Amino acid sequence: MKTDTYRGAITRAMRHAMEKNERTILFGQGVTDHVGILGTTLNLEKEFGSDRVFETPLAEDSMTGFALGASLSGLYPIHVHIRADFMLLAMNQLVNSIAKYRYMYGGLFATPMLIRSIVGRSWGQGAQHSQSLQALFAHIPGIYVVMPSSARTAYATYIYANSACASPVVSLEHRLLYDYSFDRKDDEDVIFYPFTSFRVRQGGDVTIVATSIMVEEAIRAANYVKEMTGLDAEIIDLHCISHPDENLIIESVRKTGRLIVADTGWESFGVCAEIARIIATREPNVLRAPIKCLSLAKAPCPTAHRLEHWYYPDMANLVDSIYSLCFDRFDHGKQLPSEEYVKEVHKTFKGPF
Amino acid sequence: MKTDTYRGAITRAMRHAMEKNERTILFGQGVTDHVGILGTTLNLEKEFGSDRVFETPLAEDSMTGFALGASLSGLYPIHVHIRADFMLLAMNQLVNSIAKYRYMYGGLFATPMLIRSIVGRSWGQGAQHSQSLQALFAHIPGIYVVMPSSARTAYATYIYANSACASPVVSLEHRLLYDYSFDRKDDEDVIFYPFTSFRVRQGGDVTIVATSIMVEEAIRAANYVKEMTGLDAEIIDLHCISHPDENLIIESVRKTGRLIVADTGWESFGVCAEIARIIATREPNVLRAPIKCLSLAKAPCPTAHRLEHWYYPDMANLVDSIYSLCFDRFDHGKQLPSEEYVKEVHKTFKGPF
Amino acid sequence: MTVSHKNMLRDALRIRMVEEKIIELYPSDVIQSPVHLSIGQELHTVALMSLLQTTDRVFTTYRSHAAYLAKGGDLNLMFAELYGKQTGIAKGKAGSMHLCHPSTGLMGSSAIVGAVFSHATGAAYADKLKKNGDIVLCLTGEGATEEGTFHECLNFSALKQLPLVYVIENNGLAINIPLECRQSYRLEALARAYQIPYAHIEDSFNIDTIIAAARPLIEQARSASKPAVIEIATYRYKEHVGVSCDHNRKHRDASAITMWEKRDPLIVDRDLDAYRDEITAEILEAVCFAEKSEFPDHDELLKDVY
Amino acid sequence: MTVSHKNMLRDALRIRMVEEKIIELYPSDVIQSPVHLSIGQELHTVALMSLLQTTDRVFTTYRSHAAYLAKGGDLNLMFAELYGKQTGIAKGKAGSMHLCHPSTGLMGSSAIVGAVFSHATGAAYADKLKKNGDIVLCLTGEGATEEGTFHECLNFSALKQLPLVYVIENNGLAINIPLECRQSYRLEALARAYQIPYAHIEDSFNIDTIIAAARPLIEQARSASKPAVIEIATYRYKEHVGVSCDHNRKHRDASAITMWEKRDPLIVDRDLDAYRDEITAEILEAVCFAEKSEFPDHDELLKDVY
Ligand SMILES: Cc1ncc(C[n+]2csc(CCOP(=O)(O)OP(=O)(O)O)c2C)c(N)n1
Ligand SMILES: Cc1ncc(C[n+]2csc(CCOP(=O)(O)OP(=O)(O)O)c2C)c(N)n1
Ligand SMILES: [Mg+2]
Ligand SMILES: [Mg+2]
Repeated sequence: MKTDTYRGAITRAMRHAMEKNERTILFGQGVTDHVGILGTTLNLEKEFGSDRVFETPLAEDSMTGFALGASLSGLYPIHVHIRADFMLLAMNQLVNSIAKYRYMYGGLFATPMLIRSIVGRSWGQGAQHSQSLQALFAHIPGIYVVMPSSARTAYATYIYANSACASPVVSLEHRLLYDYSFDRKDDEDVIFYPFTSFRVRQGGDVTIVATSIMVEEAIRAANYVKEMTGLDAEIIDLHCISHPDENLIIESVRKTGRLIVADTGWESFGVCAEIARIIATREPNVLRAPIKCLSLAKAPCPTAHRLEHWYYPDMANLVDSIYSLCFDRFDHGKQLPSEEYVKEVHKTFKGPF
Repeated sequence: MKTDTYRGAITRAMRHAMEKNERTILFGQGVTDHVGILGTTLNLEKEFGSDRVFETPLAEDSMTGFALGASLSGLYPIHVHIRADFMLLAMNQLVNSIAKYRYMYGGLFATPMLIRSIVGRSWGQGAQHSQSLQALFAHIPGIYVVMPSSARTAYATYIYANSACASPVVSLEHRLLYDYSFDRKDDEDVIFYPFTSFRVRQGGDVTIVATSIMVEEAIRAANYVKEMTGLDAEIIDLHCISHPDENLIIESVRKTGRLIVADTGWESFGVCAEIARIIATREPNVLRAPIKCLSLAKAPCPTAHRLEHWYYPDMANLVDSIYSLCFDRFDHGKQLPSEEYVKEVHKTFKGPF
Repeated sequence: MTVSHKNMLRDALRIRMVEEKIIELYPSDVIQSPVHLSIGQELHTVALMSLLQTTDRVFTTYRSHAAYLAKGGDLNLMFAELYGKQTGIAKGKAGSMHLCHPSTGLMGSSAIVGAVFSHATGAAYADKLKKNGDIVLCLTGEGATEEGTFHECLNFSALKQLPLVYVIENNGLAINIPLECRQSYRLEALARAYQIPYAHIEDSFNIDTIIAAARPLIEQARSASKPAVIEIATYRYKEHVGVSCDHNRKHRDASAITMWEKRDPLIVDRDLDAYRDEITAEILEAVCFAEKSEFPDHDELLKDVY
Repeated sequence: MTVSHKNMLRDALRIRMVEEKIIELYPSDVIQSPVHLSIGQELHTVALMSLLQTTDRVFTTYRSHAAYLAKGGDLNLMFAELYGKQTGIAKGKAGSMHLCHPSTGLMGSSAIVGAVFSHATGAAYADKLKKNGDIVLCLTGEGATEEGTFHECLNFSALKQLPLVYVIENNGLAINIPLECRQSYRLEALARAYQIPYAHIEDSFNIDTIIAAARPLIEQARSASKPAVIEIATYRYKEHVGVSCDHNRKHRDASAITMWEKRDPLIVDRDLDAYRDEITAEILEAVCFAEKSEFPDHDELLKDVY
């Protein structure tokens, strides 16, 4: 089977957007340099001209409003932020203008656009270069918020957004996924509807709803647990954070009775809260035990590597949660994966970025 | 018993802050004009000088960072926004700087400050002048977020913030509460710890967790239902949105088995979600029925009065929810309060603001 | 006086009379939303828009009535919008603060001060890319220039040489706060720092000087794709929001209004009275259209949210 | 050469050698966070800080090593911070991008470009209010001036006449993007638009011209409470982030570095070699302090969150 990296899929989606839709413009700080947004925009300026692929000054708020103005005028803007933290400078335009334009004007306007940004987690990024702010965006009616967890979902979402949809889409890519390889399905170039959630693993013992890189961690944890104990976890990739497939989640928990939410952001008012809301307002009695949440420590991100290690939940925490849920006790006594095994992926990361 | 309006209490708190703490500075657009932030800053410039009470240019982002710099230098900044929507321009400074400063620097700095802003709901304010964005702020570790629902909680919170606490506090006042009168307790000037939640009504049949003006609506609904059916609702004023009293909520629902969350914001990733998280991650089996959420329609706020009426939940929706929860059916057949009765308060509101 | 001058004065008077109608209606609560009146600022808006083509686009603020009408917005749809009716231009969802009329080029009005600078910039970029010869005009108050986005947009539109004219209505007030409390810069020097051509219109009641100052910049925007800043000294007759006067309030000079009114052609030019009847009839028809229209249904509430 | 010149050159060399030590250590992963080196930009930082008093305060960016050391930051605490140790100035929570040293006046370094303009403005306002005779210095790159907050802060500090000096290190690059792709304004004209005094330092290797240009503005800030903008033409020897060179990358002129290096006193002034041994010893001691220190405990994770 062919494989594809996350980086590769996004790169192809960018080129496709430029080739197939001449209204597409691509801009942001760093889209034309030799790094090219982690490689995903390399050479595009040369291929498509500097009118369509261009640098911007440091001006996140205005360049977001710029995207809206361009979109209203028939262009398809792709605006890229090298880190999601910088989107905080653009909240006004995103929330007050973009999310409201179509509704506020009674449907007179369409505002298609894609805002890509990257969850900077990697390595000593500290409090201002690591945030995973999906909850802030998903709270606001009027925008689609996605977090592609794989090459396939990233590709399909971007193709769909650019060619078949009229809505503003905010996508948070994850820094650590860029080098991951994924199986490449034959139907990959067929666009599927991406503004929903996907079941990525079947199982009957526990449901894991995961976002972004936590989907990969969940798959690794589930495989490990399966091997060690035979327990089978069902995994749902939430993917569209703002418009998840609520039924898929409810049906899974109806079957398993146990739920873990594994997210890249903070717990309060975050994805964990939202999933809890879906269950508790629809069928709280599907839960045979309290929901377990794996998310960031309730603090800004510390730079020191030692603290950072505790700050982020990982596969071992997931395995631990599965055991304590399924054996209904905190001190389940089961063996956790070795530190080496857990770090397998992240360990390969090297700075400075 | 003496009474006090919300406006009156906030005005007294502002004067107190200026009098008792000479480090206090008060600034924002409109703090010195003849409207004086709905009356709460009137005359303060004259009394305390234009160095301590001053207008700012339209520059929300910078004036928020300015507050941080002033706070680091030993001042106590009170920054006022006439509408919470404008805080979206300040998200960068609030989230990237203010919420992180103390932690990021290992506790070397204290950053006391109060950011007051007003939920603009009143009357045809539309999509950009009405938002209740508490969830965006409360998601971020490092800030206290409060929504005073009464004269007493507003006063006590501001006094405490200014005199006894070193943290950044974001307060969302509600436009429609300004003219409400509240009983004034004798101990009112004694500062109590305000970064928590309060039980404002005892009852055994259903728990209502409410924020801001929805606390008033809940009290009215509970009294109505009590009179009509004898059912007794327990009401918790969430008050500190970012640091609620989880035990108070859990204990109440353990008793009543039924929970309504009544909030001024959107449901997804909002207060409703957060309360659901608290229950579902701790004791989901206290719920004898799904949680009911009363919140904004999942849309920007429409300007047309007719649509606005449907957009906001009101006391009648609360009564309806209590009935359908307590009688365990949607078509409970009970009589709802008359439209006249429901509108009693809001109807008195007249524009242009 | 030329025919076109007469037409402009007539159009300005029409805007004035529309807003006077709003003042008359307002106490009855048929318009249940804030209104920010343009009274005093109509004529220059009409004069500037006369230099635009229908395909040129305009972005403006909550103080949107004048721009809406001057850019050809439909009066029936406007009143229905103010009344919160389904037949309003935006089905009542926009209201007074957010008028728009895309078919004649009004692309939106924001109640967030400064927000439209960048919308206009993006639209102008599209024009430049499409080489369609259209330009964009962005009409805001002077207070808006205090927001950082103004700097960002001036920089970007100068960098990319966009066909975009920022028109700044300097009425000396942001809500109730005078300019001296807010600005340490002169707009001219600021524009020049980006090498953006600038024009100042001292007399906003003189069509000739308005046109003379604005035309070269607008033509240069169109033919040479260059941004420009035009500042207009103007005066707001009414309170910031609402239909009353506030001349004797703190921060305002009670005597200034007489000076303006004395020179205001819409007041002093008695020839214009000839237009009043037909304008009144048109306004009454629009009000009648609004009154007769239905309120939106419940399913409108969740329509058009992504 | 005066004693004070010697001292400044020595201090600049010390910063250079500290960063060279970081380059040497970096591949071993003892410093596990991004580093933005000041190499090439040290001397003017030292010279400017020499005009400040200890109670004057400084705000700067992620490129914080030079400002930290020049403002008197402790070297042991710095290395421990880079190593992520409990003994670091911020217990390892800040790291290279966020150095601070409040006791000698470095009040913070932000990795959000432009964020510190307003922090500095607020701090300067406090000085003015307290009439303590202190001033604030805000040190950023030229890219930061593109953010709208720069306009907002220039306006406000001119309006309130704050004792505040914005120092802009113009190295012509924001990450890898040259100035021409980003800026249509000249900083001098921009500052003048707010009537803020401006000085340009052409030769960042010449202590005399730096001091001559900066001293009057700094003294005026202190004695007359006036803001100022100082722009310095400078050059970043290393890549934006990380410890390598990137001169032959797109957007950079590979030959420029030789021109700079040829004039760089830290390279050409052989007299300075006399300081090397003692500086090396000091650095080794700091590294040793960092190495021997403990990592933070688990309970540090949730400490100091409000
Ligand atoms: C971002 C933002 N900040 C504050 C406000 C509140 N506000 C509404 S209008 C206004 C004054 C704007 O003045 P100006 O731009 O001169 O326009 P004018 O009303 O004079 O036409 C202010 C401060 C707002 N709507 N948006
Ligand atoms: C608000 C924001 N936008 C973008 C970035 C990404 N970024 C980091 S450094 C930098 C360049 C800044 O250039 P300049 O201000 O000239 O400083 P220099 O690195 O040259 O010292 C950019 C764009 C950021 N950190 N913050
Ligand atoms: Mg004005
Ligand atoms: Mg630079």
